Amino acid sequence: MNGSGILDRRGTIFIVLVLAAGVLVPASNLLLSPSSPFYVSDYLVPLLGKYLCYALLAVAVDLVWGYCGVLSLGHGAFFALGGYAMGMYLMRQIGARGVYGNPVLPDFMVFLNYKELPWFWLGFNHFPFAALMVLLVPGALAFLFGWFAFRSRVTGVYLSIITQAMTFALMLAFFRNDMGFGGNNGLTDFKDILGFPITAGTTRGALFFASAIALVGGYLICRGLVVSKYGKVLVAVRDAESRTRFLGYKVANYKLLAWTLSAMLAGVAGALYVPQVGIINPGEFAPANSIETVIWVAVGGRGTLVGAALGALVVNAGKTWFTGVLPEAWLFALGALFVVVTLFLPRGIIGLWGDVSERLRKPKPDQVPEAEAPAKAAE
Amino acid sequence: MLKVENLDLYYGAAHTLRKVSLEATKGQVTCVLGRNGVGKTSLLRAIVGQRPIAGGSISYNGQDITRMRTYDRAALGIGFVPQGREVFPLLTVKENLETGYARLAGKDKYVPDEVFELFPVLKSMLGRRGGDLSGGQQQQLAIGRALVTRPGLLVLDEPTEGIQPSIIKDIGRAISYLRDKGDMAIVLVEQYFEFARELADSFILMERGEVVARGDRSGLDGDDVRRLMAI
Amino acid sequence: MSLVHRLQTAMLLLAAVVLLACAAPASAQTPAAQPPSADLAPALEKIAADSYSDTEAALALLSTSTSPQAAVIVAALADGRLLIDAATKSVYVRAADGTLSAAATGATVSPAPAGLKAVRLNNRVRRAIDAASGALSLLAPEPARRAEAAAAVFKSRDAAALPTLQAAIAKETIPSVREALEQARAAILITAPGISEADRLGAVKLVTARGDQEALALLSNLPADATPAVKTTAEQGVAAINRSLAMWNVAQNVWYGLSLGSVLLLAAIGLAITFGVMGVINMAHGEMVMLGAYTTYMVQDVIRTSYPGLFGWSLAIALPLAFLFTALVGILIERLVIRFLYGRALETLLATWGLSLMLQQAVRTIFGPTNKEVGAPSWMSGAFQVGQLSITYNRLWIIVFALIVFVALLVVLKRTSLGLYVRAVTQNRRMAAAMGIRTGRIDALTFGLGSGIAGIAGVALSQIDNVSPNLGQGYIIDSFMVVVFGGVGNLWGTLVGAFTLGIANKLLEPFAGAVLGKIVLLVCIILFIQKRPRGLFALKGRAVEA
Amino acid sequence: QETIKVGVLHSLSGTMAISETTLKDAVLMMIEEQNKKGGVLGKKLEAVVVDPASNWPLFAEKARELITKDKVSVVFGCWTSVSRKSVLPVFKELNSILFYPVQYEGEESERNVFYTGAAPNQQAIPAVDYLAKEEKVQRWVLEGTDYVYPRTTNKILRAYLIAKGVKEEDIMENYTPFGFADWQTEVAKIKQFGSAGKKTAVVSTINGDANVPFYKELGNQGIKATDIPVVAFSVGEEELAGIDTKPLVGHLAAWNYFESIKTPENEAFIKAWQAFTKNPKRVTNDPMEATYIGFNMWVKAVEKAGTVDPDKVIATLPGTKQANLTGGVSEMLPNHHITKPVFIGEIEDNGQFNVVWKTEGLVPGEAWSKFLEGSKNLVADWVKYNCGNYDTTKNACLGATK
Amino acid sequence: MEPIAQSLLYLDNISVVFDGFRALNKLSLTIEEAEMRAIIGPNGAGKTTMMDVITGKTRPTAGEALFAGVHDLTTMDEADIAQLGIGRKFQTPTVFDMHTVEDNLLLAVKSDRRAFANISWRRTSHEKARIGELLERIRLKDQRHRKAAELSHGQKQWLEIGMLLAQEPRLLLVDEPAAGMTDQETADTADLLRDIARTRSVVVVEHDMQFVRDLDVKVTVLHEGSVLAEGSLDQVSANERVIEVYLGR
Ligand SMILES: Nc1ncnc2c1ncn2[C@@H]1O[C@H](COP(=O)(O)OP(=O)(O)OP(=O)(O)O)[C@@H](O)[C@H]1O
Ligand SMILES: Nc1ncnc2c1ncn2[C@@H]1O[C@H](COP(=O)(O)OP(=O)(O)OP(=O)(O)O)[C@@H](O)[C@H]1O
Ligand SMILES: [Mg+2]
Ligand SMILES: [Mg+2]
Repeated sequence: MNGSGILDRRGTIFIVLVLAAGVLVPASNLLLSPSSPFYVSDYLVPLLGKYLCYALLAVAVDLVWGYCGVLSLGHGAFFALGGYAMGMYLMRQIGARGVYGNPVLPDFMVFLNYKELPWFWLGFNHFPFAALMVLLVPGALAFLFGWFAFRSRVTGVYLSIITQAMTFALMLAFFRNDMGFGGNNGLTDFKDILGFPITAGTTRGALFFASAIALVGGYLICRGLVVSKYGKVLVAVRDAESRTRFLGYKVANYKLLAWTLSAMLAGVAGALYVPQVGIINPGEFAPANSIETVIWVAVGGRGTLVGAALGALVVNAGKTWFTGVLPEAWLFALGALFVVVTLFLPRGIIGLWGDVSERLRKPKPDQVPEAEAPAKAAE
Repeated sequence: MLKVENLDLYYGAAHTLRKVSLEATKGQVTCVLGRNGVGKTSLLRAIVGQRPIAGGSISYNGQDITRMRTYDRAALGIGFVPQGREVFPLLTVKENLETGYARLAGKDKYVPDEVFELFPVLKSMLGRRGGDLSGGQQQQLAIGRALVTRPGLLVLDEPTEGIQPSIIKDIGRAISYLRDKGDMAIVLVEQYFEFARELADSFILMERGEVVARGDRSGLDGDDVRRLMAI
Repeated sequence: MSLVHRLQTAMLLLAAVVLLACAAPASAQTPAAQPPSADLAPALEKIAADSYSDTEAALALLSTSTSPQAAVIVAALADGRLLIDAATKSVYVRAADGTLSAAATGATVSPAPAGLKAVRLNNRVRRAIDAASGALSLLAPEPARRAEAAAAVFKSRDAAALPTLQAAIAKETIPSVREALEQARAAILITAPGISEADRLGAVKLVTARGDQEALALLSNLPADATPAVKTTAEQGVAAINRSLAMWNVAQNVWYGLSLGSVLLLAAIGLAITFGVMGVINMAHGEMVMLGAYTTYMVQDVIRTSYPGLFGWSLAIALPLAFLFTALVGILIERLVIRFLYGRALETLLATWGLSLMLQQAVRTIFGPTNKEVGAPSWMSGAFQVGQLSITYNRLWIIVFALIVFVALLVVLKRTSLGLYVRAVTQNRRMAAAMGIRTGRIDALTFGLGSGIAGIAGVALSQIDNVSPNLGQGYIIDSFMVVVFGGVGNLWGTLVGAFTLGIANKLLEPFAGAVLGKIVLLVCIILFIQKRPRGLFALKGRAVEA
Repeated sequence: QETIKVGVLHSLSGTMAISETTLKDAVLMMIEEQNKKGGVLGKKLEAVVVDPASNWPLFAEKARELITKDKVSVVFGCWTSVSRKSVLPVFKELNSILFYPVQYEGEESERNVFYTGAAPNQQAIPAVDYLAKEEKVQRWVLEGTDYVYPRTTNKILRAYLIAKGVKEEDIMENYTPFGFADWQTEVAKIKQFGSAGKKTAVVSTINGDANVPFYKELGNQGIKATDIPVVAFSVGEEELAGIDTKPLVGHLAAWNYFESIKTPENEAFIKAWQAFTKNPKRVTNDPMEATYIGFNMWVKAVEKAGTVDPDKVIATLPGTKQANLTGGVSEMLPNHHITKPVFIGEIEDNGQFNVVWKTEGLVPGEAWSKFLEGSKNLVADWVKYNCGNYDTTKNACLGATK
Repeated sequence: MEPIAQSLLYLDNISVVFDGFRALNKLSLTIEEAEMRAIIGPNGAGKTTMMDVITGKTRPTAGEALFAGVHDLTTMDEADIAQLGIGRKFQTPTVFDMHTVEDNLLLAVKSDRRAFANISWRRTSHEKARIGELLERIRLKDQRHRKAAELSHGQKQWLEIGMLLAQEPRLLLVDEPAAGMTDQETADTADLLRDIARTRSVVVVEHDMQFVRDLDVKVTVLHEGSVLAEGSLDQVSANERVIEVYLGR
């Protein structure tokens, strides 16, 4: 079978688990009494929702990195742009309930003496428009960026570093107070979404459910792509880009499609993330965030989609937990986790599954073949 | 000199070499023959230490080198010309040759004249990067590089691949010259049968990871060999 | 104030200064009592009140005082050695050796009364002190002090100092000091009211020749009574100065760029080895830099507490130690982690990121999260002028240092067998081993070398940046940018890349501002990579594509 | 035994750890001391420390964790404005109490937050007054990091200066990014601006790490305090501990507390702090004092209300008085800000500040600036109006604030 | 111009210079429809470089390269050239290591190369049959599910030949197909190529004279970047210069 169907066993289990969580978590939060052992607290719902968004982001990164060999150190930018699009919608929803009571201008604009809404804020009071922008803004940026970069055959670390430069530049830009996006403080203090109060349990539950659906949807889209022949070409591009060209494939187009799609998924993840954590600010553009995303993928298992999602979950849950129980030493724990995973789980956490199930099927000699390919300089 | 006994080698679960034994002596050329994919390259890589083995032993000059690291084996004098050339692409031709100095004492750190006699093209391209050379030039470089180390055992994996006929003849002459000097043992994998037949003092013939025939030069003309080399 | 009166004061002042010039050094030596000078009394009274405006007023009085104690008092005030007894309202001077004397007479007082406190200073008072001591030392015997005094007067433009200045100019033999004195006079002539047109014109010319910002300030703030002729000459002067300053400005920005470039180079050059040559995406590189900086801190700490005399040498001592220490850490990291990851370049990113988190936290745990003070030895502080170019010593040294490191590294990599083996190992580890190269040792040495160089970069960066656990984070992105921009695996690329980015940044900054400038630069890098997808010094040919 | 939990929400890693870790330790010290005195309401206090890691969304998450999972009664935390903004909705939603101990840009008053750091009128404006009066400054460089606190503060200052008759061309506003390290050009620009013949000063709202290289560059380019003084609002003893201050003598800072102020309370506090951190050189600073005041106010309010119930404590807090460390008595105002003295200190060569000026009495913190167009009509009064942004012209509480 | 339009490949005066070194020197060559041509020449003569020029990997410094009389190969990118119907086997076998043998062939099989078309792709029975056939031909049937990385050198050679066939190009450029093969396999490869050349054009580079003899086609000898001799193998083997620089004595 070698995984050519859209749904292999691993994928099915993954989807079932995510969907089950999507239903059960909000349900137990809303329906059960807090004393019940199965009660999911108000604190956990948005937290888990956040993880789901991260997982979607990781899946998006894995599509381009794991399958297409494009190591993006700038996916945080697409995530953040999607987040900003959503944040702008949520800001507009505040209406006259801001501290200055201005019906049109968000608070930060009032105290920066804006007289009217900047043009790029227009339309964001309509949800459909905002939702469209969630897809279009990261998509368009990615398309533009990819169009140039892939056509110029920028590859390897060069591509990685310019993606980093991109997100870094955006970060600096969004930090600027004059950009009209709230500067360092970003957008926050949201009131409601689609007319529902954002802090209500039901809204939280709905957002959680939406995140689960988005994750499953994103997974299915990516999975559909990678098992198709298109996906095989992507892998070919990853391993021997120029050889693929000699077979007549327009490599740039293949990359561009995956790249743009991935950026849009990242945008969706960002858009769902914002209402659940309640803030979007330029820190999301920080290169370190993008690097971390890549690390989730690596921890989970690059090139496996499910692994990427799993990695995002594990690392972030670890972070939440460590920062709570080991506030002074959690970086040791997290750092050690990364080192240990690299050294002992070369194929990530998901590789563990593969190893175990393989070992159960056929015992193999204790010989471990050493790294095969001669290392090429940094690429 | 070199003694390989009952070698077993796996790729993952695939049992690729089964109890392969081989001997090479000073002043002789030992040929390893066999069709594509029977395990010739795997055998050579095990000898130079690039592949871990699961069973069997390798000794060199009476010393057990089964568990020795690649570079220590090289330091003992095992020179290797791999299949696929593996020149250092970004080093110049000169630098490629100089990597052979690693095991040499200070006074020996020069490129022996025979290298340039054998492959004059290398001399004219000393400053060019290895990766820029043509395929055949790279192959010549790979052989020359191995000779720089003044090996006591020279392990050659299809050295004539991609080389123009005249130079193949030269290489043949060179190998017999080296053999006749008497201070070097040579293990040669070769598909080009004529070439092998002319040089081989002894041979082993492999089939699916096993040695199915062995003998001296005269054995090469046997029908068995011809049949087994056929498709 | 009538002219006569002014002349009188001037004469008095002149006399006082001449007297002072002879007496001041003597009185510092011998605390022999002087008869209390009548004109000191009001000044001391004001000082005893210990309010800033009173002290300032007192200084004005002191600068015209005829008493030789005036200079002593001013000097003591400047150093915080002027003490008052709040109860009795009396003022004392504490000499450098600790002996106490009455300010008014210079008579030694012992035992010291209890409850003395130093006269408080603020910037306004400090400025008044500068002006007063400037006026008082225009005729000092040491040329350097005279020059300083002239500069102080140039700044204060204190018309009262004019007569003394005239006297000083008449006496002056050293041309450079004379020029300074004349410029000081010119400054007064331009700003003081009621100066003749001819004098002013001469002054304007003199000041124009000076050609710097201060000259510009002087010329563009003529007093109301300046005649049209003076005004036009000044305007021409302003235009001329502006023209030349514009050129100097470009030069200055290029210099800043060079200096920023050298910092980038230092930060990146270790990475050019671990990443550029070895192919390890070394996210812990910044932490190596940080460790180097902390080594400097440790060295200085030991020196400060145990061998204060060696402070001037602290950086020289720190350099080898930082190199060794970080190289050792690098070797450890390589042996324990990185060596299992060759051939899996991308995973080195993950592991080194983890290591960088751990190193940061380790330093935070050991040294605390706050900045550590790393001082600058005297040869690293201050600035000098080349024309209108102001060059700071620390930046100059850093540039020199960066270039030395670069050349040394180039020699190691190009001229030693280590360099050859390193490149062989990274291009094909398996084959390198088959050639007899001890790959493990080479890897460890190379990573150690890269880390060690990062460490000595840390020594240099400790001079201009925070020494805190976050130090490395600030440089890691820029370092990667430089290495990649220059072309991975090419040391010259790193050099040219660092200086190009540095200079471009500094040329952009004045127009676009620091934030926009940086954004523009990043966008330029992105566009540039489109043009040259393998960096500035791209390797070409089959060798690369294969 | 049952305890009262106190949340500590300060970054212990990342860029802000450099400043915030101290405050975490300060809270821990005060809790320890309070427990020695028998705790609060007969119960011991228990600190719950988490690390939001200088990551703003993580602040919100951790705040939620503290309140819902750990059930803390009060939280001491945040440093940057954005971290406060990020946790605000959480405190509102879950109705808990945050004490915020850092000077900030104002323009805010929330029911659940108590601001014990300085509002702009308690730091920026007095500093400018001092420079104008004492140093006769006529030309102003407003140099800041590009984010909301400097932007807003400078907006207020600009309006204030212009109202005082300073000309537009005598004000230069300039912003640099976070963590800016190469100050050569900026400092040269300041030097140039300052050589126009009028007395010039720099009002620095440069944030965090960027200060050290800034001051180092000032020293290198030979800008002395007597030429162009710099007054900073975020450089305190802690920051100076990382710099060689000899070249900086005379530069200024405006704070509501300096370690060098000699009062018995302060001496005791410093002693306790150095004993607690087992470091005889450890310095104290203004946000620590703000934490100290806030902590003690909370203790008093809880004792008075007899419960930790947030509503009751919030209602009790306004009017609570607490002796500060500089000899006065600060009071929590109905706008949830406190009264504070303002000091101007000059940097000394030992890394401490010499107080050169102070306000007559205590200055009440103003949530809304009179110098900003949008907020000049706003007042915050949680006692009278139960509103943080009451529009005195419309006589209405704006927006949705409860 | 008449003959130009007719010949499938037309190279005229092609020069390639690498920092001063002339790898190709005014090389001219035409290949007709359904012609097979063997190219021999010393190492470094420029044979591979010539193929690089034809497939768009290397841009000539000067000269003209036309395909089917109309397509200017010097301005097109690799993918477009491949889509015109020029297929290539590299000197060192290059296959997709992480793909199975079967998928390697699948990627090569003639089909719509556009990205979107391949998303909604279903394996057709035609493709299946074709791949089966090819696997048979290159004798890798047993290895079909193995990763290409695990193949031996010779097996990779065969796989790459298979991929070339799968593309069904109009012009096949085959760089040293027999290297690393046994004599039997070499002969077999010759058969295969002769077979193909009945309908398509083939350019073969090889140093194995026996193989070239088996092909029995016109031979072009390159030397130092230009044509040294042309004719049947026997003719060129008799050429003194050819013996001197290439065949040896
Ligand atoms: N890295 C590897 N992983 C798994 N299997 C491998 C690997 N390398 C080789 N093999 C398999 O091992 C067997 C022997 O390969 P080897 O390269 O030794 O053959 P060979 O005799 O040298 O063939 P050739 O003549 O084609 O070079 C082959 O079947 C090959 O598929
Ligand atoms: N990028 C380059 N820089 C310098 N020289 C190059 C470069 N590429 C190729 N060459 C040189 O061009 C010449 C032609 O190489 P080419 O690979 O075309 O030879 P070939 O005829 O295919 O030889 P072989 O039979 O050995 O494969 C060689 O001498 C080679 O060294
Ligand atoms: Mg082989
Ligand atoms: Mg070739």
